[in-house]
Amino acid sequence: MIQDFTYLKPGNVKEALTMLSDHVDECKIVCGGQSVLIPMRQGLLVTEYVIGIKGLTELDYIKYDDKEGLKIGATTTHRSIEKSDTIKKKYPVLVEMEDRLASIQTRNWGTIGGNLAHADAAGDPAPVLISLGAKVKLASAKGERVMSLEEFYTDLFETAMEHDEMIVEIQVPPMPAKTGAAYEKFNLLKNDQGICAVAALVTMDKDTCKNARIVLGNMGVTPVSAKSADKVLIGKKMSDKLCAEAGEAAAGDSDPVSDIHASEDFRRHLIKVLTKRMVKHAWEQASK
Amino acid sequence: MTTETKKTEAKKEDQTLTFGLSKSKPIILNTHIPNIDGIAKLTGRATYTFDVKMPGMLYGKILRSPHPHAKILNIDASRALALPGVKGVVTGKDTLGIKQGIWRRYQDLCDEQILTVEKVRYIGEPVAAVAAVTEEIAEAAIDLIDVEYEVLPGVYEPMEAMKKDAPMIHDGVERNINVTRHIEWGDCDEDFEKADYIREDHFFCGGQAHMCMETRCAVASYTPEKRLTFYHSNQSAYYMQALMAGILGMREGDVRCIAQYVGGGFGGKFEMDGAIFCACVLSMKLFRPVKIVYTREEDFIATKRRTPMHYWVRTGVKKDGTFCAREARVVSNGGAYTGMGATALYLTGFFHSFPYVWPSYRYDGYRVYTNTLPTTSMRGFGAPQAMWCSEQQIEWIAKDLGLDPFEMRRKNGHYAGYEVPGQAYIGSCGLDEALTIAKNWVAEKEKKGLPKNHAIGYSAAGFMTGGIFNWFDSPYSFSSAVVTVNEDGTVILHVGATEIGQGSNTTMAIICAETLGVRVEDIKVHSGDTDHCPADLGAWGSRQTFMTGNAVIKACEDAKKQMLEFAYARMGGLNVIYDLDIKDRWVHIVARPERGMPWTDLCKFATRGKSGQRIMGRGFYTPHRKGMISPAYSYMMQAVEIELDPETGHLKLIDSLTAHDCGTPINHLGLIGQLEGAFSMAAGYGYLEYMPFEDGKMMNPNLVDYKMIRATEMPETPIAEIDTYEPDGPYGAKEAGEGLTNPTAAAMGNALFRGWGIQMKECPIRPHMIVQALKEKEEKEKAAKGAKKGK
Amino acid sequence: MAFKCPVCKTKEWPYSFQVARHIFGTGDQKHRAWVESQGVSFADLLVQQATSSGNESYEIVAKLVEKAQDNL
Amino acid sequence: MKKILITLIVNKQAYEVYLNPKTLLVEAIRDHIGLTGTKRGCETVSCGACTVMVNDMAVKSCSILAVQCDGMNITTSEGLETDGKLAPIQQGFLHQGSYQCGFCTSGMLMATSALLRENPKPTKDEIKESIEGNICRCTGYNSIVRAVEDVASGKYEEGAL
Repeated sequence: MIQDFTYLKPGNVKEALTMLSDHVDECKIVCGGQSVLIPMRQGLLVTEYVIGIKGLTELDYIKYDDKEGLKIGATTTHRSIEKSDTIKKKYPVLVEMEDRLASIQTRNWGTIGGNLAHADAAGDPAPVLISLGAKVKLASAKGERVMSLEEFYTDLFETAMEHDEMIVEIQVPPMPAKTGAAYEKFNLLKNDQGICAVAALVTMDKDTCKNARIVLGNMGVTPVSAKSADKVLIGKKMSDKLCAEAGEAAAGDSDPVSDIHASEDFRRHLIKVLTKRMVKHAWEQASK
Repeated sequence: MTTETKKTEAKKEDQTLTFGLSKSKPIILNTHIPNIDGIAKLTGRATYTFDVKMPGMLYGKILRSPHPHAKILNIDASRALALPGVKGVVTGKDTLGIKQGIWRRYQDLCDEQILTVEKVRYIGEPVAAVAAVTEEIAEAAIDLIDVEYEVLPGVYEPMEAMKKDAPMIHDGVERNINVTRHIEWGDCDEDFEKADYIREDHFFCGGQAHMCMETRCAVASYTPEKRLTFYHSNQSAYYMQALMAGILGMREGDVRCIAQYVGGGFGGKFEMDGAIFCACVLSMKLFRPVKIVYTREEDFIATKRRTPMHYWVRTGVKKDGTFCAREARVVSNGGAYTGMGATALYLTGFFHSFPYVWPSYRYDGYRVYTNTLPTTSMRGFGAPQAMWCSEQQIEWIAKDLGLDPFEMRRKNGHYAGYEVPGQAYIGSCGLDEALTIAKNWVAEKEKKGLPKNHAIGYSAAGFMTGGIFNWFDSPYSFSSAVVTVNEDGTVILHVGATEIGQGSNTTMAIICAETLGVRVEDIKVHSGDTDHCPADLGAWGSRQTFMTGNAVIKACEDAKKQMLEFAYARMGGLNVIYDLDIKDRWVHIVARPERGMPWTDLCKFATRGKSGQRIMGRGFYTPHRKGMISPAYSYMMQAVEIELDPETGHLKLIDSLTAHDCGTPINHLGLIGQLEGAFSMAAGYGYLEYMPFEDGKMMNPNLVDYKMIRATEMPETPIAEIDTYEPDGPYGAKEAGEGLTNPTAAAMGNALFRGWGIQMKECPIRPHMIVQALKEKEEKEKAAKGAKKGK
Repeated sequence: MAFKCPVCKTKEWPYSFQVARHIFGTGDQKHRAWVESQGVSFADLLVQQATSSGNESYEIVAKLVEKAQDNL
Repeated sequence: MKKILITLIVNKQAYEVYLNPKTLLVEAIRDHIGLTGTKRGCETVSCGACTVMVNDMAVKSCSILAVQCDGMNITTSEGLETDGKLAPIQQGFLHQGSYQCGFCTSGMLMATSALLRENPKPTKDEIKESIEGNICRCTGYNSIVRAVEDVASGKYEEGAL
């Protein structure tokens, strides 16, 4: 049973931030709320106030320009991202990822801001966005700041947000030329959460890997940046063998748990295979 | 067509004589008839137990044991009772403490108190129940009940539980051996001698949750007249009425069970459950209606499940593939209580011999108590486990002997007229055609060439059509029906069969319309209410179409005969009354169909002629002299095409073919639904529905972690119906509800064997097992090569 | 010669082995008690039969049945 | 905790409900408004039995707060038929036998209705995708897919029962 709370419905972002600072440690921001209601129902999460920002249309936007890149408002739903032609054209990997993020019902109501703030290690968007070098804009009554999504995650369900802050925008830099990005998760039900996942971004210079960014999902308490996998690739001539090496390295960087779905070792095995494949996939796209 | 079916065709003639009043061709059977309860279900009008509200209704919640094995020293509910809104708390002490069980004929198998008195035997067992004005208050009150336990050592695996020093879960049950079953015919020792080839394998089959969409729920109302009425989501209103009367010390007639719309059963809802028992006990104490709805988690951890089994199989065959003998030993994890476990243990042993002729066969089954969730019947009733082991081993044997697996199966297959020694008589059998259809499907696919990493596997199976053994010890006939004809030609049919979604009401309406000679829309069917419907064992073991169907036919013939007497009197000039028939509301002379009268006219004459009584027909059916198990058996082949990612062990179903012999179909739409549904459940058992326990605790009691087939995982399911004629069935029909849960897991295992040469001995088949098996195979082959080089 | 069940007395089979099967198959208190009275544990024999291949348990009981025939 | 008065427009009928803000949409629909066609099968947003349409979008009503839907248009399975005539999707389900126990049915109806509103000619995969979040333990899904295909093919546009 969910514990009682008082519901606050701000009319705009400014109001929301004031409410947030008024009730700092006794309130919880709920956007779509689909993730957060589950721990609340289990009594794992109890709060005095709920600030419902689902209705904040001023944060429901998708903007793009070639210099600034992509800007997505926090209350934009997964479904809008999935359906956005701009994103489909500029960041197809985001659409592919969203397409397998839970059910359509969930994507219809759930928001990108809520998903990122929930900081579930098995979340799909984070690894992809980190591999794309995304940043989050955080706002509080005191002001705004921007931080890389990578630093944003500190621990399981923990973020670097201050208690009076909320995500207002996700910023994704423009895709460099000759760059490919790919995302794959392993599961048995198509749209189920991943037992493990990997996002790969590869920038090519002729047949050499100019830049690479491998990020693993559900292979640690936060999204794992597989830096040594990146090292394996950067500056090298691309080859299937190199992709496999990157896989080995990624497995080394990861720190997975054992659960009923897969043992620690099997997760490592899977991530080797997935990384190998996604690096290759990204490489092929980059070379198009 | 095979000789068997020719034989059965021949039977068809005399068959129509026994149903003498419906001589001309059936016109309604096996036509496209949407379910008669469809509109109610599609418009939100259908009221499930989950939806029932009564005036002054209270909400109940159940306090459950956190320990797998513990003595209850003391329960103090004072803090809970002090909570405003709480109306009452009950514990085992408020009950008669009767140990109940559905195997009423055998006292020592009645071992479950539901609200336990002195001891808890699994995590989640009900310890106390609260009733309050809101569900929320009830839930809060649960946490305020203080229970003092003396925790006892627990045991969770049957092999452990049988050890000398294992804790005793039920007093006096040595080594925790709950039930043993032994089946034997022929002389195995002698026939193994005759075998050219003998193979031995160990298998393990996991459990499975019924996962009915409607969790266990109940609304009970006890009134000062000392009468109890309850709405309950169950598969057999009569069982629940009888069990409840027994455990509460009431007369059956004072207990009324209503189960009109039921959100799924699958074998998990015909035993007493905590929801209904606690609701009744609370209502009797408080004289208020009480509603209890299980959460999904409760439904997982505190109901019952499919029985996990350890199988040891030894099979002897001749070089040419003729089966000589089979010996099987099963140790099953019974969990904390018996439930339907005794039946499951017998049936797994019996169906492990299916669908083949074994000169000699020996089965020893052991069901062992453990401190885990009790196990019981579930769609397939022990047969899916039996087939998982049998059908894979047979595939391996065929390979070892270099024989065609289809032909080896055919060579040893059952046939109409075969008698399973001392066990069963096979009245009709479409196995031979099923083999041919499946073989052609596979051949065609493989001729076209399968895409990379695709493979095909298949498995045979058979199943029963309802049970014969009266373990419930019911004085009533197994099935009965009452049909009432109104003067305006409308018909009311009362059956005890329970509609749980399988379409039984529709099937009964079809049979009734066909037999009486009216239309389906003329008929109202009443079922699932013990006050108004005749007793019937209910929906389990694929029995209703067959047994209740036969009862409906008899009831309709009774009514029809009474009606035709009046038609005979009016139309006269006939030799015998059997010269008359009714089809599609037209009463006519069979030889001169154009001569006759409208059904509605006859209804008026007949009613007046009966000095105003409404015409009523009654029918009963109980199988007699039909062996030990069932009056009829269905046969089938299941083929599946899978895609495997050998690197990750990711398995996906791509295509399938079902060849199924269910006798002569009655409810076409219902039949397709049963087969497709059984397939999805069986496929889930094969590779998804993993149900792990740690120290007696289920590790995934929610739908996030318990995986099931979803639309995106479901392949096409083309169905080839093989219409045999079951002499004892209603219009030749037999089982269709469960059989197809049996072969699919084995078919998937066989696909992995045929495609990649790996032998899966544990189900569900999970990705790491496949990767592991492939690795081991590779290493073996390397080693072999190495050895060769060495020479 | 035919072998009688030392408990049911009336029932008989051509082989002592079949009587043993009957005893295990019935497995009720009376039959258990008889086996115990012969100085072996019924449960032990069951477990052995369940967990090992071969039919040693049945053979043991069969021998006991044979011994018991004279005083039936 | 302060109770809140909100308006839910369910099946074109406005209902004023005064409720505890933690009330889930499914509870508001079933317990406060009394439309029990919408079911619940889990507590983890997994089964889809509670699917309704909010502003023509399929959502799981057990996963959202009623207060979040203040003033919004909600459609449940009770809202599909008009003057006793089944909507095409209901007719499709009826004739394909796309339901058995019927407990997942209203969720399936709403998920597929939303699909057809957005995409009147869906592919088989799109249909499967649209009900991927809905569990049906009885039918094995294929009959549901066939029903949606029938409707998309226009089979029931004129169709009465």
